[in-house]
This record gives sequence, structure tokens and C-alpha cells, in this order.
Amino acid sequence: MNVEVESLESFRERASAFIRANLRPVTKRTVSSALRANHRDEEELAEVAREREVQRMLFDAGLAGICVPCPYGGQGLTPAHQRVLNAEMRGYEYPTRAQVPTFTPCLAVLLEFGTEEQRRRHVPAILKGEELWMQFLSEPSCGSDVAGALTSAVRDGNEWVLNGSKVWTTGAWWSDWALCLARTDWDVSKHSGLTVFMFPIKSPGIEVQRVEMLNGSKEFCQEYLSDLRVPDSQRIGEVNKGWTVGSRWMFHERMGQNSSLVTMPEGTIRAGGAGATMHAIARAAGKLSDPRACELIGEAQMLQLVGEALRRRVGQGIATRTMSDQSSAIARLFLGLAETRRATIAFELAGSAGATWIDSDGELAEWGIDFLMRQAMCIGGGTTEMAANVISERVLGMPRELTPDRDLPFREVPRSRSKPG
Amino acid sequence: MNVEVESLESFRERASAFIRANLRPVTKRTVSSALRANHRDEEELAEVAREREVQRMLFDAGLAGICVPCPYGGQGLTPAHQRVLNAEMRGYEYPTRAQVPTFTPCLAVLLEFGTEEQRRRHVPAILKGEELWMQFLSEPSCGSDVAGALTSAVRDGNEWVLNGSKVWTTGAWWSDWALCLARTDWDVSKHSGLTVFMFPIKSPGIEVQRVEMLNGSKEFCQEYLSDLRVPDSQRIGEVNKGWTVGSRWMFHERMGQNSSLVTMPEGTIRAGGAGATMHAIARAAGKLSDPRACELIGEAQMLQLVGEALRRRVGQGIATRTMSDQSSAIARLFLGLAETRRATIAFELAGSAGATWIDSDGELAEWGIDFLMRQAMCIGGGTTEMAANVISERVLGMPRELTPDRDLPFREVPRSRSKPG
Amino acid sequence: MLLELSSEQELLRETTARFLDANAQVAELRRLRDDPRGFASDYWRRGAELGWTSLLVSEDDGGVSSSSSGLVELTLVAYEFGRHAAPGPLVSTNVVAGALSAAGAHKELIAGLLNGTSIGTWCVSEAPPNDGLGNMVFDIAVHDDELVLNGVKRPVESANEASHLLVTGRTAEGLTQVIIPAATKGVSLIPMRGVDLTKRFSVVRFDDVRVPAACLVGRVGEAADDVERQLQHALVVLNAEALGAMQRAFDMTVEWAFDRYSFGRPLASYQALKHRFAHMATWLQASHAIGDEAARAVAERRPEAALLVSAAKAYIGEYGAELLQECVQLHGGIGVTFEHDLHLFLRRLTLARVLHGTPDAHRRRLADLVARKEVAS
Amino acid sequence: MLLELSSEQELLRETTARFLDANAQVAELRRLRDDPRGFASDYWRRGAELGWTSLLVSEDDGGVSSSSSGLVELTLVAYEFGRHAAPGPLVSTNVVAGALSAAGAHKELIAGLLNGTSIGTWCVSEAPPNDGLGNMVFDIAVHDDELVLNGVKRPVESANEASHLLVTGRTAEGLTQVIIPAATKGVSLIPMRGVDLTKRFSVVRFDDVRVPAACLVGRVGEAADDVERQLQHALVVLNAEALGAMQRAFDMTVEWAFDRYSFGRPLASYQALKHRFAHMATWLQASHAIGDEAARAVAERRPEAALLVSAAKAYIGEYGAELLQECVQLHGGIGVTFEHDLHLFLRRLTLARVLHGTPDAHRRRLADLVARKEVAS
Repeated sequence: MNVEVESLESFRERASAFIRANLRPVTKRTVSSALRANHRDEEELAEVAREREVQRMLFDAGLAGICVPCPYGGQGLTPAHQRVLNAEMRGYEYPTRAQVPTFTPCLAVLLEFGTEEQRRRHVPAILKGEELWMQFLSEPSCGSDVAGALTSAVRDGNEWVLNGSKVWTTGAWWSDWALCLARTDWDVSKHSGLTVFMFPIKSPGIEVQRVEMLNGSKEFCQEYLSDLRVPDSQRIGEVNKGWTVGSRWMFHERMGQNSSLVTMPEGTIRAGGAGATMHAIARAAGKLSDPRACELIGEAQMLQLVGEALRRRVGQGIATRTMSDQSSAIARLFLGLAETRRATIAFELAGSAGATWIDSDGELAEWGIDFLMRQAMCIGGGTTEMAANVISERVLGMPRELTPDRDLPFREVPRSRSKPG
Repeated sequence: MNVEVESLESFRERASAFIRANLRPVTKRTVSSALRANHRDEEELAEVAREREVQRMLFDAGLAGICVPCPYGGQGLTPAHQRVLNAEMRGYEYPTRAQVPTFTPCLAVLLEFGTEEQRRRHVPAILKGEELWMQFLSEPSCGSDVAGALTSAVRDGNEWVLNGSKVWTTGAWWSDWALCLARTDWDVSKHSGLTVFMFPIKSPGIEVQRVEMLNGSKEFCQEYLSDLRVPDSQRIGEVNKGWTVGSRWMFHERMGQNSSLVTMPEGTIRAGGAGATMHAIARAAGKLSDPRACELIGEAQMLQLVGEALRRRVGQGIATRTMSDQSSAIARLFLGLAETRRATIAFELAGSAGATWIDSDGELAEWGIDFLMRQAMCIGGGTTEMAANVISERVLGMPRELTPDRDLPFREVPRSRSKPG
Repeated sequence: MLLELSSEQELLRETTARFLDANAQVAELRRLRDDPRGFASDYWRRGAELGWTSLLVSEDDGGVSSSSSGLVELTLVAYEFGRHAAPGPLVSTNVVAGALSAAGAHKELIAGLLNGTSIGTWCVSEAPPNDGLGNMVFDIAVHDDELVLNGVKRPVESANEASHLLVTGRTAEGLTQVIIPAATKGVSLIPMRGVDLTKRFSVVRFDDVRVPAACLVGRVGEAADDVERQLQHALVVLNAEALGAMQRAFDMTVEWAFDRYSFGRPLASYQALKHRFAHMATWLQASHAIGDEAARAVAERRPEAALLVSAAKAYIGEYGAELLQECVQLHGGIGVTFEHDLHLFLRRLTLARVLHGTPDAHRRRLADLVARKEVAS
Repeated sequence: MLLELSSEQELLRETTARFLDANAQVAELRRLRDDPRGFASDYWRRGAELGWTSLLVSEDDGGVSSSSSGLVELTLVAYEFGRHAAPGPLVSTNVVAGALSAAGAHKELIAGLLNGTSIGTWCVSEAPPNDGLGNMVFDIAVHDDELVLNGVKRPVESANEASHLLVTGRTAEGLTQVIIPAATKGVSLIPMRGVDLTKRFSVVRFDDVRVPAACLVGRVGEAADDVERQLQHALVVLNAEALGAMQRAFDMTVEWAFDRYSFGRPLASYQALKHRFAHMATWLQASHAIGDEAARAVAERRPEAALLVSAAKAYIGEYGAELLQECVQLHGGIGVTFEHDLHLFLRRLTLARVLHGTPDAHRRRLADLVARKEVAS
């Protein structure tokens, strides 16, 4: 079909008018620090509620799901329109939690593999902010090797019975639906016995437990599925073809903020304002005249600017097909290392206040906690090691690592020193 | 046999008396820089001559080959005596070039695998400074994989005929004898077809070519062996058992300055005086009051002190069997990285003079050349990558890397993309 | 840690290790997380009976330090503290005990420190920007037979538990030290938050604190050498504690790499990880090496002691913390949870990196020491 | 380099690439090693005919830079210079041509620069300790209708070949610039040694060099903005040249990793090396990204241009040189020989790292720029 696409200009005016009339400007704040504990549950829930509200407002204003086809409640526009929206939203509130993992990978997977009925039911609900999704992907037993999932799904008439445990779901305790990778056949090779399901998180048979991080934060959860019954109509993709879905799922996850499904106001990625933050710490430490401190401030500022430029380049490169889809791993690797470096710089600038502080230290306080959590930036959302594998093997085309589990029936795969198959 | 061993004290007095009476104190000089070109051949030859002379003096004074058994002209003393000698020689000239590779690995290999006759002929000659040895080990084709040698030795009656090429021999152009690893059987697996030979370097059939490094230095050589005839009496170890010799050979090479066969005046390892050198550069650059420069000076000094301490600890640990023999790879890895870092620090302190300079810049000049040659410190004498393999696999006992060539007949081993076996 | 221990040394290490196995279990450490004191006085008293606080005190004062070996033995206790992330003001109490014993006064207080009934701590560090080494501004004024203290010290270890404070400050004449009861009028504490689960620190304010000359440790304006000595003691003990934590975390992570399988292979079989373990092993051995050499040099009061101990602090502070972070990374998500033990040691390293001078500060101190040598020569 | 080139841009890049393939072959570069000039004037003239020196010059002055795109196109030429480690004073001549054209004077000289018969170079940097950004001490005195220059500039690119010198210095009023014939009385050169095979630099002394006011470029004491603009131009071109060298070395090394077998496997199959390639690929893409953004920002005179161009120089200077060293390491011994080509690009990076401000200097400049913004806001 060949309908007239809204011009970028009229779109910009429309978006800009709505935003300025309806959204709240974000108050200048320091770098969003690594999972600090000082965030109370009530605050969290209030923010979630407001974000659902904002998502609904965007939907009603025709600004939700820019690149989602119209039949599913989206706008059927182009990545260029999404970029315009991101530019116009600079400095305004937006539904952070709705973006990842709801819009990508979950919504992306639904669009790609969901049945017409599944799409029509869930996509609009997501665009209206009624459904926040989580990915039930990682398991305690298999870290980066998500295809090694042990969660089992056994068919029972028109239903499936799921048992197992999933972990590292951010905020499953306030989310609605889950996309879940489960094993439906143990006698075939690892990748050939998987199937994908979706179900409401608040179902009998799902127990959600908060995971306490070393800094006291409890934003991650672990879920225990015991005899969870899921109707076959909530299966996504074919039985035992779950890895066809899964590999695209992981691709959409890696795309993260580079996905054209994601709304991401310019200048609001984590690294935002690094230089200014470091400057504030150094000032509080009375070190602005110390060349060593200046060097560190400059390095943080450099990493921020380079990181933003790289993210844009990779996004553009993938969009224009001048770069492989897998190149998003390059941005991920850079960001992980830049963020850990920034946490270290802040810790160093804080001097002796890095390890012990009092609240009245203001800008000097708390950086030791971020330092303790530093590696979270290189672990969460796919480790930097996995990113390095993807870059060397899929971007540079170097030989794949040996995977002895590839062709074994899954039940015979070595799983640990104590269970070497 | 149970003879009375000389006490450390009397040994110390004897050594000290000789040294002060006969050896020249070394004039304070800056860090031995990475293979600088500014060393003329005549100077080199003069130094070699003097070192042979000093070695002879040590021999006559009963101070050569402290840990070498008496029958071969050594002193039959202990590593403790060697340490005393190293301490007493602090600040005095010593035969640098005679140590590595002549004393270790070459002399060590002779003692371990040579026939009685071979030992009696060569060991005394080495101790007298009459024979400087080189290792013909690396080949252009096989980098770190020395057991992949392509140099062939074919039996012809009582002789062997060698053809091939060896490289990375420091100063083969002024050396006397070579220890050479060659392939004597191509139809068995890589490690099963090797044999070790020794022969004079100035033989018909050996052409020695100087290799020019990117900085103009020509201290390394490449040798071309064409129909070189070597009597079977100069074979070391059994035919096709060359890797038994070779693996110990490489171990002795890794021991390097930690070997008790090596005389190494304290405070004269490469890193000697790093802090002072960096201080001098910073002074010449007018940066002594710049905290950033001070930090770099301090880092260089730290790396020197830590490196010396580590070398002593590893030496002691191996000597007392509290550490695995393979632990010398730890010292090697540290030294390589510390040296490249030091070259970088010097380059940074030199500021704009790092890239372009005039002779009158004095302490500021030339550091850019060292920076260009920086990686030589992580390549020469076994790469840091090989050291990391040894540490992880032989010290920590982690699984070995896959070596597809291990069990193939050598002629079928893949050697390059163009010759994948 | 030392490559070879004498049987006495091994006994001391072993006793401490067994005591901590029993009394500093991870469950206990987690429990102490919310305890304002961070350790039980009974725990400390019993530890003191094992000799924890006696190793820098001369025999005349009831200690065991006849020879120069006391400090080296103390590193064995500290090493076990690190391996267990154990609670207790080991550094400060020993520094104070050693300082008092060296000054040859305050014997009754020393006795209390020795049997663990008293705790002494050292008020030396100051707030940024005076947190660099030796930029102390704390004021001590001499009024005929009285000393008047004014200023703020932070962080001060276990100040809330301490019966006495060893305070370092400046008089017109130079560095001066006094030992005073924590309860002295004009002394006030603000408890600090921090990265460690059990170590407690405070900001200590001194407002016109007046004490008799009898409180002096050493002579007015002549404390520079003593302060340097105390700093060296503190650094040696801190480094040994860090080493214990590094070794423990490294061992845990090597085990994990053998146990944990990914894609049908143990993590330990992935070369990219193997090489990172090789680098970690190198950092660890290098830290052991410089830590032990520095300890020996300080114990024997060798001229290069200052250089070596700063090199050790700079190296261990930098690479020790990096090693711990690598251990976290190699553990993946579980490594940043409160449930896993790894962070107990990461916390200890993070603290050790900062106390008594950051790596940066010690690199600069090394440069100063080099400069002095160059000027001298 | 830009992800997508317009057909004109691709034509420009392609023409330069083909010219350099033919006229800057590695054998030629090795030959020039001992040539005091470093390039043949004929080579430069023919390059100029391709437009190498016209991209910062306005159309009125005979250049092609009608729009803001001139600088971006110049980065394509510079990129090819880097990929070939090509000889020639591309940075300085373009900076001078751009500065003169902007000042709207000295048209005949501009014409010479455009057709390659004249070479102009920029005398701006000074010897340590004044080699940081903006610590210039060079003195320009105003005597009624004359200007008197005193001081030393180094390193000055191709000063031995230059017909004219653009000199930046200080008068009482502030930064001031003059363009003078290299042959002016009182100007003397000392040739410098350096890391690059073909780039030549000199120390340029100015002893009481007296020139007429007509030599002024811009107004006395008001050159600060022009100097900043020239610095930004120099940095953009330098970065693009570095990028070309990085890309070339990286491609060579990837090829090597596939070709070279060790223990029966290609180097490219070793995970420890694969991960290092992954990091190198990341540094390379990040360098392309920030280099291009900085070029565009400078071309369009955007307010963040100064920040971006210093971030680019700091990043490319640091990681570009590290990338080259990694390439050397992965090549092993052959990588440090004169026979192998790798060092041609390592030299170019080593030079680019230092010229117009080390990474350190640009990190500090970034901190200053941040500070100014913070004070302003």
C-alpha cells in the first residue's frame, strides 16, 4: 500500500507542540548512579505509575510506536521520525521503564514472531502503557549461555506446564507480562529443544523474589515457576523452534537504545553530564586546581562525548546497512568499559571520601558504593565478554569458539565440574 | 662425594677482594633504552672483547660457573653463593652478553643433555669466555610455535645436512657457537621429529644477515643454512627426541635472569633507575612541579621496585620449590608490561619532544624511538601471550588450548591460510 | 604473604585463622552490617589474648616484640584478617600501641591495649582537600603547661569504641602528638557511612580541647619521624590485610572458573579468560612480593623502607582493587549480589585502597622521595 | 571516516587514493627516509592540483570552499594520507591557506599555496614546558609601523620547504598573528630529528625579526578566535590522518591473523586474541565516530566544536597509538622490523599523538571547557 507519509517537519511541529504542552521538563540531576540503594519502593511504584500515564498520553497524541505498523496501534512511520521525536523530547520526562525490555526486545519479538491475534491483543496494550513486559531469559545455572535454559515446559493437552527459575529481571515485581524461553525437548541438541511462551507475571505458579545487590538495591528479581500452566495459544513461534525466536530476541536486546522502537530523548543516556558531575566532585574535594583532577574530569568528558558519537554512528550504520546488525555489540562493549572507568574516576576524585563519608559531604558522598557496583555495567544486559565474542566472530568473521554442547542431546551436556555430562 | 663447601663468608671476602681489585665500576647511566640504533658496530665489538676478557678473569679467579660442577671447570657451589656474587658485583662491570643465551639456556642444556665429551669440551671454553653461544630456535615461519621448526636435518653417513633459516638471534655476528633445533622426521607428529645440534656459527653453509629493526638497530640476525654439514658427534640428545631437549631448553630460557647459572649484579636489571630517569626527563621538560608528571615518575619508580621484588620472590620460590618451575613466566609477563609502560611514561614526560627533538634536548631526546620499539619488550624472549598461556595452563592448571597439529604427521599440519594442510 | 614461615610464625597465623574461622564467619559479618560498633568487645578481647595487639610492643611493656620481627608477624595476623574480611581495629590499635611503647610512656594504657580491654585509635587523616599525604592542618597550640587542640580528623577508625585517641597535629615548631582519653571535653564524633560491612569510622572534632603536657607522645614539634614510622606501620598492616582479601577472592574465582560451565565447557577453558587469570596471578604475586619486601624493610628500619612501603601501597591499592573487580566480572551477575561472599573482600580492598593515602598520593610521594635522592646525589 | 560519501566526496577520496597509490608507495617512503626535504616539490604540486590545499579557501580566493563542507572533504584527503603514510605538509599548508583566506588578504600568496608552488607553515607550538595548549610566550612587539618578533617555535612542519611562515605570538594586547617570508632577516632554522619517515620539522628562531604592519593577519591583539579556529582545523585534519593510519594498520593485522597459523590454527582462532581484536575494533569505530562528529561541528562552527575536537584528539591520540602498538604485538617480531610496513603507520600515529597537544593536554582542555560551562550555568 502506498499511503502518504507524514513529513518530518509537520511531525516535528506536532511532537514539539504536544511535548511542551503536556510533559514535565526533567530537573537537572547528576549522573544516574549505578543502582544506588537510596530508592524506596513507594518512589519506584509512583514513577512506574507516572510512566504508564505518560505512555498513554503519547499514545493518545499519536506519538507512541512511531515505527510500529498502524494495524497494531502504531504510527507506521520511519526511524527518521523516531529520531525527530528523540530530539524534540530532549530535556523532558519519558517512560524510561517502558523502553527496554518492553519495546525491545519484547515488542520487537512479538511483531516478528507473534500470531496476528497475539499482536493485535498485546501491541496496542503495550503502546497504551497498560502492559509492561519482562524477559524471562537468564537462569541462575547458565549465565551468558541463555540457550542452556533448564526451565522445562511439558505439554499437557492444550496447555503447557512450566517449572524452573529465571533471574535478572529488572522490576518484575511491578511488571505485567513476561516473555519466557523454556526447554520442551531434552533429547535433542541444546538449540533444538527450546520454545518461547508469554504469560502474565502475576499468575498462580509464579513466585517473584527480589534479589538484593551488594549495595542493598533490590531492583532485580528472581522468579520461581512451579507447575505454571500456560495455554498453547500463548506460545510464540513453533514448538522446539524457540532458538529461531531466541537468537532474534537476543539481537533485539543488544540493539537496546539503538532500536528504532525505543524512544530515547537525546542527551539522556547514562553517560549524560559525566564531565559536569566529575567537576562537581572535584570542586567539593577542593581539587579544581589540581592538574591530575582536571585530567580525570577531561577523561570522563571525553568518554561521554565519544560514547554518544559511537552510539549514533552504530545506530546510523545499522539503519543504513553500512554496518552489520551485530555491530551494536561494539557500542555495548564501549559503554560497559566507559561506565566502569567513569565510576572509578568519580571514586578517585572523591579521595578519602570515596571509602567513608557523611551525608553532609554532598557531591563527595556515596561514590564508593558506585565503585563497588562498578562491574554491573559490564555484566548487565549481556556481558562485555559476550560482546567481544560477537564482535570478533560475527563482525570480524573470526572462527567461532568450540561449543562441545552444540551437537549433544541436551541431557548429556556437561553442566559443571560436578556434572560433567 | 662429600667435600667441604666453601662458606658464604669466605666466598664473599674472596669475591669482594677480586672485584674491587680487578673490575671497573660502571659509570652511572640512564635506563638501558630499548635497542637504540646509536650503538656503532666497533663499539659493540669492543664491548664483546672486554666481556670475554672479564669472563676469563672471573674464571681464573675461581668465580666463573658458581653452580657448574667442578669437573667442567665450574666451582660446584650453591645458588646462595651465586646470590652473594651478584650482591658483591653490584655497581661493577660484568659480561652481560655471556649470560643469556650463553649460560642459560645454552650451557644449561649442555649440562643436562650433552655427552660427557661434549660437556668437557665446551663448558670450560664457555666459562673462560672463549665461546659465546646463540640459540638457533625461532624461525620466520613459526613465531612462538618453536616446535613447528621447518629447518631440516637429513642424515648422510656420519654427518647431518641442515637446510633452513633461523631468526631473532641477538649478535650472532659476533658469536661462536649455536644450539639448533631441526626437523629430522616429517612423517611423525610435530614434537616427535625434532633433533638438537650444535655447531660453530662461522661455518661454510651458514650465512648470517643482520635484521634492521624499525629504529635502525641491527643487533638481531637471521641465518640461512644451506647444506650445512654437521658431524653426528655434535648432536645433542637422541635423534627425534629433540623436544625432550627443546622443552627444557625453553624452560631454561624462561628462567633467564632467575637462573642460578646467570651472574646478575644487583640493581642492574633493565628497569634499573627508572624513577631517576623519569625525574631527569621531567626536569629537562620543566615539569617537576606538575603533579601529573610526579604521578608518572612515581608510577615508574613503583613498577621498578615491584618488578625487582617479584623477580626475587619468583627466583626464591622456584629455588625453594614453593613455586612451580613455570612461575618464571609470571616475572616475564610483569617485566614485559612494566617495560612497555615505562617506555610510554618516558614518551609522555618528554611532551612535544617525544615526537621531534634536537640533540641538544639531552634528556628529552630520543624517547619517541623507544616508544616505537615499545612492544619489543613484550615480544623478545617469548611473547607475553605465551607467558600468559604458561601461567594459566601450567601454573594455574587450566585446560590446555586445542592444538590440532599435535597428532598429525608434520607434513600435513596446516601452516597458513594458503597452506591449510 | 611470606613464602616460608618459621614454625612460630605458622603457629601464630594458624591460631588466628582458626579463631577467625570460628568467630568471623560470613553470616556473622552480614549480621554486623547494621551493628553500630561493627564487632563485639568480647571478640576483640579474645583476639588480643592471641597476641593481635602485642607485636609492636616491646617486651619491657609486656609485648613480644623483642626483635624487629614483630611487624612481620603482625602481617600474618593482618593477612588472615583480610582472608576473613574480619572485623576489628587491627591497624589503629597496633599503631597506637607501637607508638606508645616506642615513646616509653603511658604503660597502663599499653597494658589495656594488650589485653584488649582498651582500644586506641589514631587521629591523623583529614578531610579533602587535605587528604593527601602530609598536608595536615590540624592545630595544636602550646599554652605553658597545657596543649590546646583544634581541628577535625577523618576518617578515624573505631573512634566510637576507642578509649584513647592518638592525635597528630602541628604546633609552630612542627608535628606534635598527644594521647588523650576519648572522653575529653571538646571532643565530638560524627559516625561516617562507608563501603565496609564491619569497619566503622568517625569524623572527630576537636574544639578547644585542653590537655596537660603529660599527654605528649614524644617532644613538641619533633614528632615527624614518629609519624613517618607510624604511617609505615599502618601501611604495612593495611597492605597485608589487602593481600589476604586478594588471595581469598582470587582462589574463590579460580575455583568458580573450574566449576562453572558455559556452552558445555568450564570457564577455565576459555583463553580470553585464561589470559585474564594469568594477569591476575601476576598482580597477586607482585603484590605479595612488594608487600613482604616493604614489611621487612620497615621492620628492619632500612633506608629504602619509605620507598618500598609507598610502592607497595600504590601497587596493591591499584591492582588489588582491579583484581577484585576482575573477580566480580568473572563471576557475572551473582558477583554483585549481597548473597555472594565476594563483595566482603571487594569492600575490604576498596577501603584499603583509600586509607592512609590513595595510590595517586603514594605515587606522588614516591616521586618526592626520588627527587630528594636526586637532589642529594 | 564518514559512513556515507556523496559522489563528489567519493571522487575526491578516490582521486587522492589513486594518486598516492602511485606516488607514495612504501618503497618511495623508505627512500625518502634520508631525504632532508621528505617529499618532492613536483609530488606536492601535482597533489595541489587535485585540490589538496583548496578546501579551506573561499571561492573568491580561488578555492572551492563555498559551503562549510570544505573541511569535511579535507578529512577525506587526510584519511587517505594516513592510509598511505603519505609525505607532505597537508595540515600546516591548509591551516595557513584557510587563515589567510579568512583574513581576506595576501591573495597572491594564497594563489601560490593553491597551485602548490608555495608552501606555508604555521609557527605556533613552543618547547617544553610551554608545549601545553595555550601557554605561549612568543613575543611580538609593536613599534609604530613595524612589528618585532622574538622567540622560538618548535616543532614547525616543513619549515625548510616553506616560503612563508604564519607566526602566532603575544603582544601586550593579546594574541597576534603575522605572515612573513621564511627568508626574512633574523629567522633561522635548526632541523629536528623525529619519529616519522617523511615528515620534517624544524626549530625556528626569531631574533629581532622586523616586519611591516602589512604582514598582520587580523588585528593586533585580537587573534584569539582565529588561533582557536586554526587549532581546530589542524586537529580535525590530524585526526583524520591518524584514522587512516589506524584503519590501514588494523586491516593489515586482521589479514595477518587469518593468514598466520600457530600450533596448526590461525591466530584469529585464539579467543585471547579475538577479544583483543574486538577491543581494537571498538577503539577504531569510536575514533571514526568522534573524529567525524568533531569535523562536522568545526565545519559548521557549532558551539560544541571545541569540546568535540579536543575529545577526538584526546581519544584518537591515546587509543590510536595503543591500537597501533597492539597491531605490532600481534605481528610479533616481524612487526618491529624496518622491512615490515607496519611501522610506517605506527610512526604517523606516534607523531599525531603529540602534535598540537598531547592527549593529556586535551583532557585538561576539556576540563577547562567543562569548568567554564559550569561557572556560566
